[in-house]
Amino acid sequence: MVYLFYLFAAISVIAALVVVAARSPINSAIALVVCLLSIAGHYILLNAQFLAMVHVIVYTGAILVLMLFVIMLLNMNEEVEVRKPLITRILAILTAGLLLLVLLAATRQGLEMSAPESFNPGIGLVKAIGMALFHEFLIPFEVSSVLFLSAMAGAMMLAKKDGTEHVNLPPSSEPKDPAA
Amino acid sequence: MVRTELLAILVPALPLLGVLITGFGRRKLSAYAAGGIASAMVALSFVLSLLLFLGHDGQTHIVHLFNWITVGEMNIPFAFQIDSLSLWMMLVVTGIGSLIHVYSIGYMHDDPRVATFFAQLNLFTFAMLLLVMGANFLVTFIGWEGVGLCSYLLIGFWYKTPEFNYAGRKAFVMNRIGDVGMVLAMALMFLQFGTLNYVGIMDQAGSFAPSNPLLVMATLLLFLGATGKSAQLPLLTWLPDAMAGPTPVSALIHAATMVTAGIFLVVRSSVLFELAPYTQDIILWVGVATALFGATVGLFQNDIKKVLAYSTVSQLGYMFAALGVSAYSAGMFHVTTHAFFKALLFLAAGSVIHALGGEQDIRKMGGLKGVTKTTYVTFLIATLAITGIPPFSGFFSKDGILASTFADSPLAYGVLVFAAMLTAFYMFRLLFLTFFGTYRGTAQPHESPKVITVPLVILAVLSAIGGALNIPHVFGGSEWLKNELATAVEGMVGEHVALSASTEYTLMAISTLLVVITIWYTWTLFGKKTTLDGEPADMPFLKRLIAKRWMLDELYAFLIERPYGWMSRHFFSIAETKVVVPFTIGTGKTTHGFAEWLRKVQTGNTSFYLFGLMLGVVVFLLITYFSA
Amino acid sequence: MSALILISVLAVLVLYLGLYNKKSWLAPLGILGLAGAIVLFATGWHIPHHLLAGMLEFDRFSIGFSIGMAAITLLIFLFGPDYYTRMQQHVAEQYALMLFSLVGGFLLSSYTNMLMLFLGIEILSIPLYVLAGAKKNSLRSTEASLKYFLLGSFATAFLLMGIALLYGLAGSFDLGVISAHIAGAGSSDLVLNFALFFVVTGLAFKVGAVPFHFWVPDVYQGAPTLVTTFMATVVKMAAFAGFYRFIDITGMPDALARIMVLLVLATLLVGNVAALRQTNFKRLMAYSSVAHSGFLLLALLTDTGPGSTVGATLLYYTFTYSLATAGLFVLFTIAKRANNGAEHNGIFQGLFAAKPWLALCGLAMFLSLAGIPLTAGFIAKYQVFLLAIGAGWLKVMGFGVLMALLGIYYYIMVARELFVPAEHPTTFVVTPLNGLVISACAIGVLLLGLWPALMAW
Amino acid sequence: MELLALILIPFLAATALLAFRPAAAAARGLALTSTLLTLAFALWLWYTWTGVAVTGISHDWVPAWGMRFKLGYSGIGLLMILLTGVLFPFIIGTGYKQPTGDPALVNSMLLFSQAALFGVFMAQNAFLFYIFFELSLIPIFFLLLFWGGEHKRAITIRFFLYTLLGGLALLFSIAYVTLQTPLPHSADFSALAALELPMSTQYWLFWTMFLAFAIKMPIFPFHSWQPETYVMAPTQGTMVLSAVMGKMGIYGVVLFLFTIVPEGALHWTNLVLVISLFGALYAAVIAFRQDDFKRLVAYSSMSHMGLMCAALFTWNAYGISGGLYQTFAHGVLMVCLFYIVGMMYQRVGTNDLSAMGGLKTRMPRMALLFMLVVGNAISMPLTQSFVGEWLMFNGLWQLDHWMAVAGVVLIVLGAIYMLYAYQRVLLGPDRQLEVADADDEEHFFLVPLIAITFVVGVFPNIVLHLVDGPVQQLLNSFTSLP
Amino acid sequence: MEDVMTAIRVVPLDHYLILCFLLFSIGMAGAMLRRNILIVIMCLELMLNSVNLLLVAFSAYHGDAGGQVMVFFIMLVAAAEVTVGLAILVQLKRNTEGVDINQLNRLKW
Repeated sequence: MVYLFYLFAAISVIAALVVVAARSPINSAIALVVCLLSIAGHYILLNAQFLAMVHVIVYTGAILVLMLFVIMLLNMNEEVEVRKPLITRILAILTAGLLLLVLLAATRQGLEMSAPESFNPGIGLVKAIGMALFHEFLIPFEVSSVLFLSAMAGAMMLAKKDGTEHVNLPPSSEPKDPAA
Repeated sequence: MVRTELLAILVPALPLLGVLITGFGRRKLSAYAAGGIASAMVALSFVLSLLLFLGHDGQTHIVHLFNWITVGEMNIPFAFQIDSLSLWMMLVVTGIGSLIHVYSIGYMHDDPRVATFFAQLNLFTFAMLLLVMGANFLVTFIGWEGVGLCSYLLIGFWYKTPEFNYAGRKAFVMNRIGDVGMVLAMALMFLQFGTLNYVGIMDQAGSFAPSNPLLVMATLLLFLGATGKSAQLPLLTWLPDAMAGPTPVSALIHAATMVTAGIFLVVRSSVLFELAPYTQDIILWVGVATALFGATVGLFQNDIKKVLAYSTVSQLGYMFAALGVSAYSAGMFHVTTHAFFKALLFLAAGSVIHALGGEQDIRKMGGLKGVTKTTYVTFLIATLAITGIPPFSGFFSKDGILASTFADSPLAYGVLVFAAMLTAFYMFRLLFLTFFGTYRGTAQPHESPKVITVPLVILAVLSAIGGALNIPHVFGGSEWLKNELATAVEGMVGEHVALSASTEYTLMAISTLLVVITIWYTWTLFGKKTTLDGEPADMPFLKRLIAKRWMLDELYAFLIERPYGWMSRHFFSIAETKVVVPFTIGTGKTTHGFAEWLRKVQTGNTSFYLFGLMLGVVVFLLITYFSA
Repeated sequence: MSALILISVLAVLVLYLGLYNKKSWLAPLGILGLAGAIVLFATGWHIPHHLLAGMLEFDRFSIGFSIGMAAITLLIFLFGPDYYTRMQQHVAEQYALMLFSLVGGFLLSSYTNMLMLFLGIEILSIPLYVLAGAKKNSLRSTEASLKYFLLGSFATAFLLMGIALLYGLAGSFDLGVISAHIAGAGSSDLVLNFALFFVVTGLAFKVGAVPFHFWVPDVYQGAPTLVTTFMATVVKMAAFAGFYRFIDITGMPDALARIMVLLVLATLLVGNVAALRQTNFKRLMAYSSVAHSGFLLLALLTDTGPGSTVGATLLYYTFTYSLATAGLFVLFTIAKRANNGAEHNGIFQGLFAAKPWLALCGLAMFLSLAGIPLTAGFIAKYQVFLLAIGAGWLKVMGFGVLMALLGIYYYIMVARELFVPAEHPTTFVVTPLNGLVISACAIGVLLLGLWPALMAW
Repeated sequence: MELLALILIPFLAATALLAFRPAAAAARGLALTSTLLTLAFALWLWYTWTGVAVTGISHDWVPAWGMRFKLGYSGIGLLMILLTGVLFPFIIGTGYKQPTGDPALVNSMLLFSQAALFGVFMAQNAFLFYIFFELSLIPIFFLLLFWGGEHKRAITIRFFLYTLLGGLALLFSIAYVTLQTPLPHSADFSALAALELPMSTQYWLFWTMFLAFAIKMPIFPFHSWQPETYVMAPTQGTMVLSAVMGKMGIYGVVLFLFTIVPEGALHWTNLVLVISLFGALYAAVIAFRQDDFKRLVAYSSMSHMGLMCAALFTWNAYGISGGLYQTFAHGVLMVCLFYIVGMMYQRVGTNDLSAMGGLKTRMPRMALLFMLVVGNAISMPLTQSFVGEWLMFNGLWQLDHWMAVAGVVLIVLGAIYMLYAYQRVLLGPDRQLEVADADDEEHFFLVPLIAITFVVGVFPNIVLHLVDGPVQQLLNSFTSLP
Repeated sequence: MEDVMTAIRVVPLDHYLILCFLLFSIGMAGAMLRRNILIVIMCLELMLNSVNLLLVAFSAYHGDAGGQVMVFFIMLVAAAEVTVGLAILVQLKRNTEGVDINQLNRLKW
């Protein structure tokens, strides 16, 4: 079973790299699907079956479909993105690399956490999650409805076509700085 | 006592009243009214002084008016000290002063600002009276500064001429330099004695050992003040320039009264000076050097008033030489006689100038003795007095000084006698060139009116017989003035000339003889000349140097004036506008530059923002990591 | 809690009204609801609520902040009808989104669980992303919205990473447990320090601390002025309330303090210096917001545990800052309309001649922002001074003083414009309601400055 | 109640002016009336002075931070109150002949600053002091910004920032020392004076406090705002700045440094003395060759302030009393001098001295007035300045002979530049400039001021007795220092 | 569920940490590297998912359901965010005919 972890890990990292590197948005999206699916695999490995299910449904089922939908809608499947200048890319990779390095260096110190002796295999099940959600985490659950409402209302408001003219102000409508 | 107090207050108050009347009424009063009021005030003052003097009992009276400055331990009263010294000076000031006031009525009546002139003259009298009457250094200092200001105002009375203004400022600033010493001396004495009252200080001074460094310092600083006011080396160049003022001013301020303030101050503090022999030596030699300096420069001056000015410098040097050898009475005596004959000289010179319509150059005079008889006679008497021909007043006073000096330092005596010969030379040169020979000018000479000549006559009388005030013992006199002053001047106690009568006679004979020979020599040079040769172009170096007044003015200009002006300009143009202000502005500009840069960092590029955000995270993580 | 529900329901109600195009009812309803919420909060003042499995806690701090935020929102709603006169569509949505966002603010001021912190921040932010782009036909608005969205999401990712690590270490999301864990852990626990730092990053982004401030000027400028006002005031208050709640439990370990000091210094420096050369008023206010964040962070820095007055200081500072900022933005809108939409600082010219009272109100608010005595801004800064000096951060404070000086400079430069005669005739149209809002803000700022005890608890 | 009245009268008058913007005559009348009222109150306080410090009002403000609305005055404060009370009617009066701008607004600004200045001099709480200290700046800021001369914006801002820098440093110090007081904290001066701060703290605290006052006075090298500001400012602004606001620095030194950080002050005495005396000499030298009349007076003011500051640090009764006394003298002098500068500017149209000269023929009355003022400026005895300078020299001498020499040299330099300026303005050949002589209104303005200088010069004790007690008290507290 | 226990026992927690950090960093790099806003959003999702994975791992190791609930909420929020983000993107596309991040350059300085 342990190899499964490394397999999934490899798949997710490679897929993530492809997301970043792919030149076409479609390819990126597909790589992201792969990556997310492999993460779902990790969830199963970690005995979070319910979460794995939700993950697949929400991400691959909803979010990614939405993204693909947008890609289609905006008609940019053919579009090939212009790369950024080399120096920018190097700097970006350097920064991310440094972040990784320093994080890894911190973990080398080790978390004071060993595998539990007794393991409750039930925590990942629907029942356990449900109990937690509706007892301990009831308030957040209810409050998240506000979040959804606002996201919904907002998205509707933005996405709806008003039919008004698009007025683009010139880049700099303010007068010159007299002090400059 | 009440009478003394009232009189003592009235004496300075009357001239002050005169200031107010003539000052406020300067538009409405006629020239004669203003002059009359001013003269009356001073004359009244003189009468009151005389009353005080006659009623004086030889004691020291303090007339306390009110507490002036009270801070902490310091209590400086506004008080007058009435003793024989101040009384004597009051008599001299108001006496000579009233004569000169009267004289000015005639001399200045044409000037449009005559009332202002009298107001300032009265103000001067007031200040001079405060100076001599003050019961402590600070009250004296009021007068001290006051006469300086009046001197400034009166020198620059004809303000339209820039040179006159310059002369006024020069006088004031040089006096101020002396005042630095005066102020510091006062601060020192206050710290040491806890009071500035003359009485208090003189009482306490006795407890100090002679040559105590503090006393030496105090006396030196006081003497610095005196050099400024009395035009001693090195602070003397202002006095000749001060002749820019109207002639009565020269007579009153720059000959008879103000310039003797330094001598008065030293005599006033004689106790201190007695305890500081080191200072006394300095005073002696400064006096001797000044006497010689004044006399040499006087030789080649062609401005009638300038000659007299240098003569004043020289005579003041004599007085200081006397003080330097503790001959206070001789000094004071010379102050008095000098006041008589020098005032007379100036007034007579003024009369001549008046007669010639403003001409001051002696090369353009000559042969006036026939035209201006009174002036000529009085001038002659004064000249005889100043050269020390017996029995004129100058002989007695100068002889006292010479004798005292000889007892102390024969070398100084020698120099002073030499200076006396020079004095005789330039004074008679002046006399001969002015009144003898033939007239070389263009104006129409005429004798001055009575209002001018009467004071001349009075002064001439005084100059002639003034010596009677202090006839020395060798002539059977009683040294009246000395005895009178001795009640007030404690330092005078130790003053006696340790010379035998024969030595004194010999000394008198020598100096008189030398002076007479010099006069004869001068007669041969100038007496019979009808025309005046031009100055030879190739004067020897020394002569040229002397004619240029030893280059002292040039030296000051080179050493002080020009560097100061340069400093003033460049402190501003370099230190101020190139360093201090730019530093402030620069800080602002740098900040603005930085602000501009920060503004541009906000590129609007979201990727860059992301990059910045993440770079921040990484940097902070690294810091956390490495500092753990 | 009831106020929370009230505002949520109110938002839904407003949305619902929007369906019926009852535009004129929206603001009154919102104001009524907000007033109700304030009353509800106020009645719960003395009763400490420890609510619902340790998710929220309504103590004095949170109630104070909640009332403050509701009050500022109320002021903004008062300004709303005038601001939205010309807009026909989506007005209800915007009111509702603001209310939703306010709910997030309430949560941030009262959370006791990291999950609620996360939800609070999201509820606060997501409506804002939309609101920033509410001027749908303006590219600037959209750009602001997108920038805010992108940067904000990344900041959230960092926040989440921090929460996850904390969870990994402490085994719980509860602040109490985490606090106990931090207290027990050594200061050299790198992962813990990283975790704390990640959370701080997420929060620092919201308050606009340097170097997480890049969004601030752009979004403030691009967003509709009303939204900018909301962002600069309510959102800032909420973010600092949340920040405080988190910092308060950490006990400020050295590693965190080190980071916080750097944040403070950088924020003070950039906020104040960059503002010097701003000519666009909204950007200027954005940098001013950053600069004030620097002072507020300095106050946070001194929070080393219970008994400190940091919470009260934060409330006073943010509330008075919000008052002044809100008033100035209203004034700005008036001036902007009078100048055909220009946004530079010069648009205030001629205000004193035309509307002296408003100009003086504006002056009071500028002076308050600058921290001149007798205004609330001064008292606020002084409190921060006292805190920082009391905690021994003398040098940091010294730097703060210098930066405060720069702050005074740029506020005064704009305040000056109020009194400069206009170059060309401008007509300032002021509705009574706007005048009321501005006056209320100015008077509030002065009143609180003269009598700071009004807000002591 | 008188204390509150002193603040409220000008404040209300200013508010009324701002609110109703009356016409010129009414505005001036109102302003003048209110300043005369405050003068009456100030004189009343002076008349009833018994030598005991007075606390008028004490009201809690924010107890937690030691803030307290506490007004009162000691003799030193009363001196300053008197100065403010006496000078402001004249400063307002300047506006009649030399109007600055819209009288309602200008006078309103001036009155606001007067109210704040009274507050500064009456505050008995450090925090309150600071508040008034800063508030006094705001109206002046607007005065300069809107009615200043060339480059007004840049110079005003520089001035403003510079002074604020000092102010904030002061605030910082106040916050620090307040926190050092025992609980409950108190920022009352009495509580702060009772503090015994450790030496190491006093060392730096001295400078953070001194910075504020050094800039305000100003003394070298914190003066770079001053000459340009004075030149640029309208006459009334310059008067307020130089005659009254600069004195806040002197007052603050005594109030803060000598009571709160005496050991720190003692430790830095020599340095302060050296920089202030150097600055005094430096300014005096610069003043000599200035072509700009106003700038010349500005530098002369700086020179005087340097001497005053040095005198304060002599640690003896003469220096401190002299310095405080001189604040009064200098205040009066500055109003006179700047008024004369303004008169000349009005007539000749420039401050350039080289454009003047020979005017005495045209304006003899003016010449007399100016000469009387010059007499005061060069500290002639029997004018006010002399007493102060004499005391200051005395104080300096008691401390160090060379410092005294440096100080006394100032009277020479002062004579040099003032007389030179007098000559350049008035003396010399008539240049046929068509100028009017000083008229009755100008006499009405200058004569009382000149009279004050003489009256107080002859009877200095009427001012000195105010400061005598407090200075002795200060000195007693010094003697207990290690 | 033996396999799960095995996985937890055999795979050290550190490995999960490393994996998550790796994914997080890749996501971050991608966000900076790419100009297509859609892909930037994808990278964001990547980062969020790495956090999710970390939480699940911690949850398993702690034997606490809280972590999984948190993940649940994160998913909800991510969904909401993406919804809004895409809506804004659509708006942008309407205004500028593109989704290049460099087009966002009106607001600066």
